[in-house]
Amino acid sequence: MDSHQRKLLTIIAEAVLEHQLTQMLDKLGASGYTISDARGRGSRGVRNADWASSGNIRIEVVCGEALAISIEDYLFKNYYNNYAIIAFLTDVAVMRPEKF
Amino acid sequence: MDSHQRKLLTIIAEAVLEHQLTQMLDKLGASGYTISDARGRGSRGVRNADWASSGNIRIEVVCGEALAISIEDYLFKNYYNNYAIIAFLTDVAVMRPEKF
Amino acid sequence: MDSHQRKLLTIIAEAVLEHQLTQMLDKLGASGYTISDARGRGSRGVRNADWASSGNIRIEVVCGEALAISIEDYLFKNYYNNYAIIAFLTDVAVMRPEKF
Amino acid sequence: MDPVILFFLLGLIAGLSRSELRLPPAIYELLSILLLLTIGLKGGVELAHQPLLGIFPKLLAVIVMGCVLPLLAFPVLRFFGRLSRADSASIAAHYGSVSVATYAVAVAFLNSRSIDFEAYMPVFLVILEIPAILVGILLARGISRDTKWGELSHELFLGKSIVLLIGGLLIGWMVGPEGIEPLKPLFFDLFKGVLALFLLEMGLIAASQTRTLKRHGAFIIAFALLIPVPFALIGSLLGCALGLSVGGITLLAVLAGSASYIAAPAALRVSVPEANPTLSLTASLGITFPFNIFFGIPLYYWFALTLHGQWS
Amino acid sequence: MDPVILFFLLGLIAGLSRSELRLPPAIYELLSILLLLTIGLKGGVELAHQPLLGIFPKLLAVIVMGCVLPLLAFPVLRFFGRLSRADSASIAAHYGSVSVATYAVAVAFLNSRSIDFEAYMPVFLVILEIPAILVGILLARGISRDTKWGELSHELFLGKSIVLLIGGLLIGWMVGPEGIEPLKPLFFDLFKGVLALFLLEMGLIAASQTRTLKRHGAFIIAFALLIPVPFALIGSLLGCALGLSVGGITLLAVLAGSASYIAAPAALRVSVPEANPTLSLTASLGITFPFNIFFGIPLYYWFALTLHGQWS
Amino acid sequence: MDPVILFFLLGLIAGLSRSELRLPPAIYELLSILLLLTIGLKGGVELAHQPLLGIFPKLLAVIVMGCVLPLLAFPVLRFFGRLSRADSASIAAHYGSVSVATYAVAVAFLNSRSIDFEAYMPVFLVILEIPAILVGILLARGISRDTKWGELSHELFLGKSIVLLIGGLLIGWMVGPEGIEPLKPLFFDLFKGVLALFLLEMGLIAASQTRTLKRHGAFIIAFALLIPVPFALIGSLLGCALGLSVGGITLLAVLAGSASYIAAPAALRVSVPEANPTLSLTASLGITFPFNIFFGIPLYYWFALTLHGQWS
Ligand SMILES: Nc1ncnc2c1ncn2[C@@H]1O[C@H](COP(=O)(O)O)[C@@H](O)[C@H]1O
Ligand SMILES: Nc1ncnc2c1ncn2[C@@H]1O[C@H](COP(=O)(O)O)[C@@H](O)[C@H]1O
Ligand SMILES: Nc1ncnc2c1ncn2[C@@H]1O[C@H](COP(=O)(O)O)[C@@H](O)[C@H]1O
Ligand code: NA
Ligand code: NA
Ligand code: NA
Repeated sequence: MDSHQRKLLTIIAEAVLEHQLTQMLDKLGASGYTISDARGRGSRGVRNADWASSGNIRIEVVCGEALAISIEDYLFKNYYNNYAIIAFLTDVAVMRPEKF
Repeated sequence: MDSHQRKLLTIIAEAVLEHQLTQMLDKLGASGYTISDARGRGSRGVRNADWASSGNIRIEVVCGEALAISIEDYLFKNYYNNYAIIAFLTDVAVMRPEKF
Repeated sequence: MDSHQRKLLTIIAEAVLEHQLTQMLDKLGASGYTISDARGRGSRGVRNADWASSGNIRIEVVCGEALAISIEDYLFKNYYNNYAIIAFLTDVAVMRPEKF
Repeated sequence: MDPVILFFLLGLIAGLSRSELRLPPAIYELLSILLLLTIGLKGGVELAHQPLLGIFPKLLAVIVMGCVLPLLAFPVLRFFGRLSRADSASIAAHYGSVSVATYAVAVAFLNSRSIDFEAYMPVFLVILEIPAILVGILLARGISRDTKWGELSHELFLGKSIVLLIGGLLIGWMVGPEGIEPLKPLFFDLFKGVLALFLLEMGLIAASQTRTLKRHGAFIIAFALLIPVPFALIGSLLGCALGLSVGGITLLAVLAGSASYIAAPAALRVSVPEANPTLSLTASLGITFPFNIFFGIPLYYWFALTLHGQWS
Repeated sequence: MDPVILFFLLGLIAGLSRSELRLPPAIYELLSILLLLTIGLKGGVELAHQPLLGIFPKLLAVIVMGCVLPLLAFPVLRFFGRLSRADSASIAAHYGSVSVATYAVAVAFLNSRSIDFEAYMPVFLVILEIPAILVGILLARGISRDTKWGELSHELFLGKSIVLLIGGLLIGWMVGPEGIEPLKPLFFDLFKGVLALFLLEMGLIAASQTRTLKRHGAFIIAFALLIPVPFALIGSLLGCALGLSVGGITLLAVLAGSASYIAAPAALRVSVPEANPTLSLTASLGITFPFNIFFGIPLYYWFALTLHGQWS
Repeated sequence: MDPVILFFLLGLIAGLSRSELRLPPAIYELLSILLLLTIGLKGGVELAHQPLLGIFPKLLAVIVMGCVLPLLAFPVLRFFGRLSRADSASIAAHYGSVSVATYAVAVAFLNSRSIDFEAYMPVFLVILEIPAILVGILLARGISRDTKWGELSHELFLGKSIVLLIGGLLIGWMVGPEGIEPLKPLFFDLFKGVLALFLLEMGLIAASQTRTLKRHGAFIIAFALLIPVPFALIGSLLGCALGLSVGGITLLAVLAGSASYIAAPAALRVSVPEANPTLSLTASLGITFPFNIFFGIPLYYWFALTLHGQWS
């Protein structure tokens, strides 16, 4: 079966942003997203998930390159300055290109 | 040290499939897999993990390309029509090729 | 906006190693890391997270290639023989290269 | 109103106004494990007093009811609702099976009015979970070879709720009233509090279910509101025929009129995957469950009072 | 010493010596839900006895206090501490708002001395959570159009603690003393035990907060140790002026002298993101909370005794 | 049979028949934290009545036993079982150390027979956790410089079970019988219920351990079934020599005859990583634990009765 190139955008952000970020993804037109709970360390210190709001979430979005870039831009403009958040982009292959 | 190319297949599926999917991986000959809990949104709506069976799982398999494709085929034939499930493939490099 | 190549090193290891591994990452100079809980199967059997220490953790580190390799070497020398642990490397693109 | 129902209302309102209140899934699990064990243990202790032989014919009658209910629901869904065969069968299975949470609220309702009921009602609860699911699967697929009966019966008989109910029943029955004493503080004294917290979470879940309601149209809402009453009437008539007390009739009506949201969804997801799971869950959790705990239980109690009066 | 405080100490020591002891986040959630509901329910049941009209003027006075406290803290932080406007406003909001855990420890303190307090104290607790946060946001941004008031009021009025406190109050008030009986074993009898476990976890969290202390320098430590006392004094004076009992004065002092670590951080993270969240959390959780439960509460009780004696 | 053991059986059967029943890990944590604190608190309250000086020589004797037991087990494993040095040392450490869950079941066993035991038994429990682990590590590596003694002692003395047991002991001892009153509903009244749920989960875990049994062959099964009895005999002889009561002798026998599955696995994983962790865990959790709670405890009680009768 054929496989098609897409991008996987992974966002790691403080848990308090979950609602805002999923709303943003809906608005920008992502076909879906997957979230899991995480903890970590970065430039803003240790986030050890001792209680819910002190943890991180990990959001994955499979999408086209254009959308991935506009999500990253949105994050850059609205979140990178003030929140514990990172994002990175990977190449992925999917079987059902119409889904993403 | 040398590094070797393998594929990372990531499957995101409704949690109720965990047992079936791991059995399938065992049968198809995967050398291992890693599972974590997740939630998300897709074409089949929001799956918010409010209670166990309403959530998703995220399965990762590091394997050769052939196995990756046969797993994807299996998913396509058996699950894509009726279940909330997606899968995507990434290139990864590993140090111990004999393990995967 | 420009994007820059980095490596994403993913480590899956038994949960009991969390403290040791994060200390190692701090020492080797990683700018951060993200951890989530996982379970799985590999050559050392099923690790089903029935209770905390029987599970796995999944550590992600975004970093330059050199650091990624020295972490892998460290793991190889200190952990691969005696612990349930795997690692793999992916290419990723990031927007803020100075962070990683 | 019973305080436990107010907790459901609190959860419902919080959920509908999109409050950030959430119970962690692990807590939901703990609460449901406690409820299932409590129901089982209580029943088992009561059964310890009693000759068991007499209940077998009753069990048979109850199983027959469990098979008949989905057969009644199916044509309604298929022909009036114009739903697909799979969806009709799946919803029929949900409504033929039972809801443990509704049962628990009904028990609390009876307790607070000091109304006794037969010790073997939890056995009915266990027994009624399964037949409707089997009938639903048969309705969806006929006696097809495709169905993995092995997996299915594993799912059905070894599901969480069956194991805990039967386990509780057996333990209660084996240790009897004195043996259970040291377990009472956790399982019996906390029962209502645990039920209150559980209903708080159920309210939150029900609220999130109602969000998908509009997608499914008016028929499913009407079905979920209207079918419980005739089903409960069937249950109370059977209860009467079996010579149950007012409390027993009420509970059998509740079992008949309630819809499963644990055992049935899990089993049907595996056996009839082409059925849309949100359809049946929205109906059962988002409409029928609230309807039953607010209006159904008092109504079915009134059925029981009336019918019991008639007969005796 | 009260055993619940020893549990806090145990957590603190375990945390400081980097023990691997940890309570799962789901358990922390369960315990805080139980505490909030218990406080609400208890208050509601008490209120059921009473005419409600009389408390409105008092509520108003308390709201005014909630607005004034952050206005007092802000200049101290801005000019003595030389903190940025956003950080000063954020910390001021935390200290104007209240800590439910400190309140719960104070209630346990009064209970163990059999000192009564006014039934409407939990209403004060609810009421005091919000105004200081609003004032803090205004201090940070002025009446800017940027602030998403919709989102903010959602965050404030539908946050977990408000919903559970108000929900508990209403349920308790509706069902009254008899209705609450079956819920007592879970919500009332276990109260101190639940508080003990909760404080164990709070000790662990406080210990982890102290690790970031050195980064923030001496001023923030001094502020977190010194500001509770004058604030509590303001609270006890107001309590006196409102004619509260010794127990009531103590609790109002505790509310004034305690700093929020749930509602305020969440609201300010969304509305004043440029404020450093660890700064206010370290102060409130790492210093003020321990200070209050070890030294503050007995001191504020002594304030209450002395002031109450003066006036009457 | 004691109902708590029936809960273990329920978990075991559910696990062996691959039921989907599972307790969330967070609940397992909560239950074990409650058990550890309860055991500590109860012991502490009892100790508050007593002169402490007398128990030091006894503690010394018990520590010596904790060092001797792994030295007895090691040669058996190494020469009869032909296991590697690391594996032999690791298993020896597990069996020299103690199982808190087995101890808790034994306490329930004695309680339900109204048999008293010495207040300082929980101190023995704490004390016995550690020496065998140290001896095991020495057996594996000699006094090598490789061993990170700092990390190891951190792991040992600041592990969850030690911290909670000692913390509970100290708190109980400081607040005494009256101070503990308000904590009783959670920690004491719920004890048996909490233990029942905990054992349900232990049954599920033990069942999952038995799945890896066949891989390890007959020797390890025989070892896990046979070693507890002589070890328990040593424990009861020591108990007798120390002049303990029947209850105390039983508990010391249980401590000697039980195998650690929390502290030892964690410490050995870090210090002797080349030992296969599933080997010792399967033996200790999958075989010795069930053996002890079904057969061991009554047997050791009989040892105690007999020996105590002889001596006095
Ligand atoms: N180099 C990195 N690799 C992986 N995750 C990171 C890295 N840097 C930061 N993170 C994650 O992103 C979160 C926010 O990062 P920061 O904004 O740098 O504090 C951290 O809590 C980590 O979970
Ligand atoms: N574009 C996407 N990116 C990331 N995850 C997705 C995406 N689409 C779907 N998913 C995940 O896959 C699950 C099933 O998707 P679906 O079958 O489209 O409902 C969803 O619940 C999401 O967790
Ligand atoms: N091929 C694989 N793909 C994905 N995860 C794996 C794979 N092999 C092992 N793992 C994960 O790594 C852990 C340790 O592997 P092992 O050391 O092979 O037992 C397992 O418990 C799995 O979670
Ligand atoms: Na029904
Ligand atoms: Na305050
Ligand atoms: Na032992």
